[in-house]
Amino acid sequence: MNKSRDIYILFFILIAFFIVSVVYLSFGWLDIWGDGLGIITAAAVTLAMYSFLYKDNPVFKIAENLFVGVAMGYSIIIVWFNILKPDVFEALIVPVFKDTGKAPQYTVIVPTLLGLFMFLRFSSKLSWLSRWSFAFIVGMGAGIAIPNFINAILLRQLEPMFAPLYTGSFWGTINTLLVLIGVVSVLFYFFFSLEHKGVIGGVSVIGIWFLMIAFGASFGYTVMARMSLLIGRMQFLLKDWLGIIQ
Amino acid sequence: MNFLKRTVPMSIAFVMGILMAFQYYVPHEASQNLLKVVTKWGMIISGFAMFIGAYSLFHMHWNRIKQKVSGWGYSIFVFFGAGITIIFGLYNGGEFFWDDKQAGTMFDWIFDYVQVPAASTIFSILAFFMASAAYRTFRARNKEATILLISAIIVMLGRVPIGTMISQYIPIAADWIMSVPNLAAKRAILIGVSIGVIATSIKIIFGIERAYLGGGD
Amino acid sequence: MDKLLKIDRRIIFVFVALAVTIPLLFRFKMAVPPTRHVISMYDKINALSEGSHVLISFDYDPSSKEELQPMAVALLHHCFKKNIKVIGMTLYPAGTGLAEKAIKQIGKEYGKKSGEDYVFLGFKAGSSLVIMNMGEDIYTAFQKDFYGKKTVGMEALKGVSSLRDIDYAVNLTAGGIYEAWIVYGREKYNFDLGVGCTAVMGPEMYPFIQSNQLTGFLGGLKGAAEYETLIDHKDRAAAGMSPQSVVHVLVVCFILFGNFLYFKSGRQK
Amino acid sequence: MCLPSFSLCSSGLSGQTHRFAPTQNSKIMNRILFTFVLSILILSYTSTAFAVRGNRLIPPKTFLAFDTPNDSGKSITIRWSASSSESEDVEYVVYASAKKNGPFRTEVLRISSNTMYEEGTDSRYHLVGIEPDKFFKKRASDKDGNGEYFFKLVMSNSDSASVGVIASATPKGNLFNWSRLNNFIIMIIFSILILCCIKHAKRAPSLFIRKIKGLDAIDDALGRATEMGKPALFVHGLNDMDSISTIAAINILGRIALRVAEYDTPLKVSNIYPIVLSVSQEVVKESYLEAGRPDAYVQDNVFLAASEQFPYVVALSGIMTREKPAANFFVGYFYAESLILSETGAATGAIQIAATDAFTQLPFFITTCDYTLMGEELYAASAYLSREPLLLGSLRAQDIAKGILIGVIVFGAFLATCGVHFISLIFKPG
Repeated sequence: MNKSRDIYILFFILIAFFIVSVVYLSFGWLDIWGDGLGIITAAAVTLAMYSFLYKDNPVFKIAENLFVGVAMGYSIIIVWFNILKPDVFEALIVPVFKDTGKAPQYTVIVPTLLGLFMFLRFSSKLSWLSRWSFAFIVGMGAGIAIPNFINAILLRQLEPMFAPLYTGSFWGTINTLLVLIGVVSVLFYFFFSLEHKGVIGGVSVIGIWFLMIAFGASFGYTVMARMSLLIGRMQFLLKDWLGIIQ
Repeated sequence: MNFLKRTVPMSIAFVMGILMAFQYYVPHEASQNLLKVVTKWGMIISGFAMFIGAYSLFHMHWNRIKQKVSGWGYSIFVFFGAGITIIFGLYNGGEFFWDDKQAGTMFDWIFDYVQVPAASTIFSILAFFMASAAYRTFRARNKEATILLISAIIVMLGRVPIGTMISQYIPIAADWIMSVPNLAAKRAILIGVSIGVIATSIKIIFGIERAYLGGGD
Repeated sequence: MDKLLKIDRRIIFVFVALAVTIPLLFRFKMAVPPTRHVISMYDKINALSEGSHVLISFDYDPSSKEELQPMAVALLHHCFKKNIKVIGMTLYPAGTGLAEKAIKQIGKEYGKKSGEDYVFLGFKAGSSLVIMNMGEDIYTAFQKDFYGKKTVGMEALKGVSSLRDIDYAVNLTAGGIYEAWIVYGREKYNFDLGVGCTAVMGPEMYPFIQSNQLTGFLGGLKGAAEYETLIDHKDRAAAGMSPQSVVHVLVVCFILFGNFLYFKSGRQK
Repeated sequence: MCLPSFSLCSSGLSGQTHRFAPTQNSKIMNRILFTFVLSILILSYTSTAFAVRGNRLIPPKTFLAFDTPNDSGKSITIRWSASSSESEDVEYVVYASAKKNGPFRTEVLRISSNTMYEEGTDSRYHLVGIEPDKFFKKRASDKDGNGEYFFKLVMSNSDSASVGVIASATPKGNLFNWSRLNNFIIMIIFSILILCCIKHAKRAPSLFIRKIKGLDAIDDALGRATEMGKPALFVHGLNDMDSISTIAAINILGRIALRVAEYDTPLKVSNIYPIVLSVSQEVVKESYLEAGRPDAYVQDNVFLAASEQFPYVVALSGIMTREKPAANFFVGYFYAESLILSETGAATGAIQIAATDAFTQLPFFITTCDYTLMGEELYAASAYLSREPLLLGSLRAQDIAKGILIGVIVFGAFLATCGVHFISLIFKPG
């Protein structure tokens, strides 16, 4: 019985959507040759996604899988036009066969080979070659990361900590002191070589408080973020699609 | 074989790591050119790496269809979506893929009217779950959670215009939370995480950490 | 009592939908006073002279579009109005479509031409590697722009050879890429950096603001709304502030009411 | 390299007038006056030094050019002392030439005279870096080959200008950036620290780690699941096997599986990646073997729930509402789905324990779960349980680094308050 109710709901929504689309197109509120059909498609996709709120259903699943496919297809094409075509195809391959007035950049062979080796990860016999590519990328990343992180995070974040505590105003001084206490106590909380007893225990409890207040801030901001996304979608539905608000 | 499977990749990681770490301290032009060449190579390799994700996705959905796992029918839509997008992308508005990318083609239409609404809607669904969780599960079940919720409420009200209407002190309190306790905790977390990043990088260079090679030594 | 705690979550969903739709339909005005981090970013761009170069990296994909696209639009309005040359790029493949659309549309409003007044460089993979490569030489990183035109000698890039020559860079970020921009960009090549981020990332910007690694940041839709107020071009973000207020109050009420019931019913499981 | 400043010029002139002033010989006076005026006119014409209408600009006393230290060899630094007539409408202009005798036509710098002071000199000196390559074509035909550049500083406002002599320098590439020495030393020390600690941990694997409260909570939760005769559910995060969080999750799963095997409670483990799935199956199987109950291991209980974020949520929500596990463990790296998962779990009344290093998701776990392991606690727990020297050693090394940092911060802030700044000099970013 529940199932038949769901089917009725589905049909009702489909018919309603169809009627709305026909009305909007025939009255010229949405331009059929311009973006009108696109907006109707987008509205359909949006509503299909929201149908998940009622319950997990085939319409949602179809829309979701379609989206996964489209997103992957889009990435592949963009990678071709933005990376492989200008940096590999036109830099290395085209000049070998055609006189473009430019010598082929033979150095590109190295990253191209390493890039192709990555696909051997899925072969059973030659998968060891893919390790060379990963070793190159990961080793390079690790090497670059060490001094840059020491500089940009450790040293640069320590710099403001060495400011004199007394800033000239009472509240300013309190705040500087609180930041100092906060940083030190949170670092203490993530210190694992000593049992959290006595003084260290006390400091780490202060650390937890600071962490909790900070997590509260993140919590508030995350609520804000999700609600903003919803508002954006509602604006699309009410403004771009239905045109109820200006 | 062990030499090619283990020693070579570990030496590559070691040499690249040491070279790039030391590069930072050498300001000479040669060292800058090294960085330029190597990062460019890395960019091209990363471009190829994007296809690995594509391969695993398609491989998995293909297996679902082949093995007729429950709900395998939906996997067809993954191929349908990807296929259509790729075909229009390669067709490139009549100029085909060996020419420069054209603007305003069917490929862009699919992006604008399928991918954009789908992706932005799927995360906005969380807004609803956030509200339901607020009602049913966000509990001040202990001291820590209580502090967290109080701070969250102040920030939530203080960061929207309505906060000022309730009390002029709410935005001030929210601002204080953000720029004093939040700053302190986030800085400590940042420092801790960076030490972790540096430690992991050192372990990778010296071949102690090998998880990235994908196991199966 | 227990019944109230265990209501169907779909009833709550309806409340949320109403809290968002009603304020959108019956618009009541709400002042959005700009906060200091937004003002400092605005001042930075406002102080730039005509013909300066601002780099905007659109590092987000459609899933954060509703928060970051209004920011991008507001920033572009400001730059084009001041005749600042905009260099657009993205480190997310799905960011290309959104970025291109924004730059092109707003450029058209101000009569700007691609290649002359602005350039959209497109996408490159490797995030931090791209940033460093651009820091050394912008023309090796992007030999061609998004439309396949050669970047060398392009009018919009005149006087720019690497990130060092950028007058101001803005990173619109939906994830951790802002950290790469700070660590491998701002600190290595010494340019001024501002961040526009989703609200989720907002609290993480404060340590960087205090250490002067960022000149300012826009946090989520609220940040975009404040920027719209500053450039006097109120659009979607500013319109979104009244439903945002209402829905925040709703969530706060839910938390308070839920906890009230929880404690009233003796905290039993 | 450093040439005499153009202040010589003006002080020379004023000295001359002063010395001859006391003589009463009007002829000489007249001649001197004449020479003086003429010299001013000539000088102004050849633009070496002049002042008009009494509102005379006092030029800087020193003007130096030198190769910028610690750079790639593209830049030259010029430095000059501040002058007392600096104001907003007075400009400094620097001209450059590749030849000693000029002509000085290429303008390489134009700044308002009260800007670009050298840091830490209380606005007593100006310091500017200049890249001559941007203004001059590479001089391949230069026969001297030394690539020396000459600079001339001009101070001017709307109606007057004063000019000095010339400074020159040759840009050179450097082999070590000395301002980054502290960074280099930190890197070397930290590397040695990590290698030593791991070596030490290999010899003494009983390295102390503080008790992590959440681990006791795991046992309690499993105990309750046994009492109620309901299964326990272990949810992997959304990262693949190459992420540290997933490796830590596997170590924790091993411990949970061991307890579960002892208590004889069914354990369900959900995965999103095939590699994580096979590793998890291996680990759970081994734990059952270790507990002496290999027969109780059911392979299908460790399963691939889905391959995408939202389907994963849907599949797990289904399991939670249908089977109502008594204990849920969320371990690994989570994204936005954390909220829906833990909310559904809380609604079914399960005891929930989360462990994640995803700081953006922690607030939601803290408010919906009974116990949460935050950030690095996850790694510590995994090191504590697995006793692997690699994990233990690196955890200890990071602890030592943190300890040093805490000391430096407290000590540095204390000294800075007392007005001593040497700590901040040691840790100055390069």
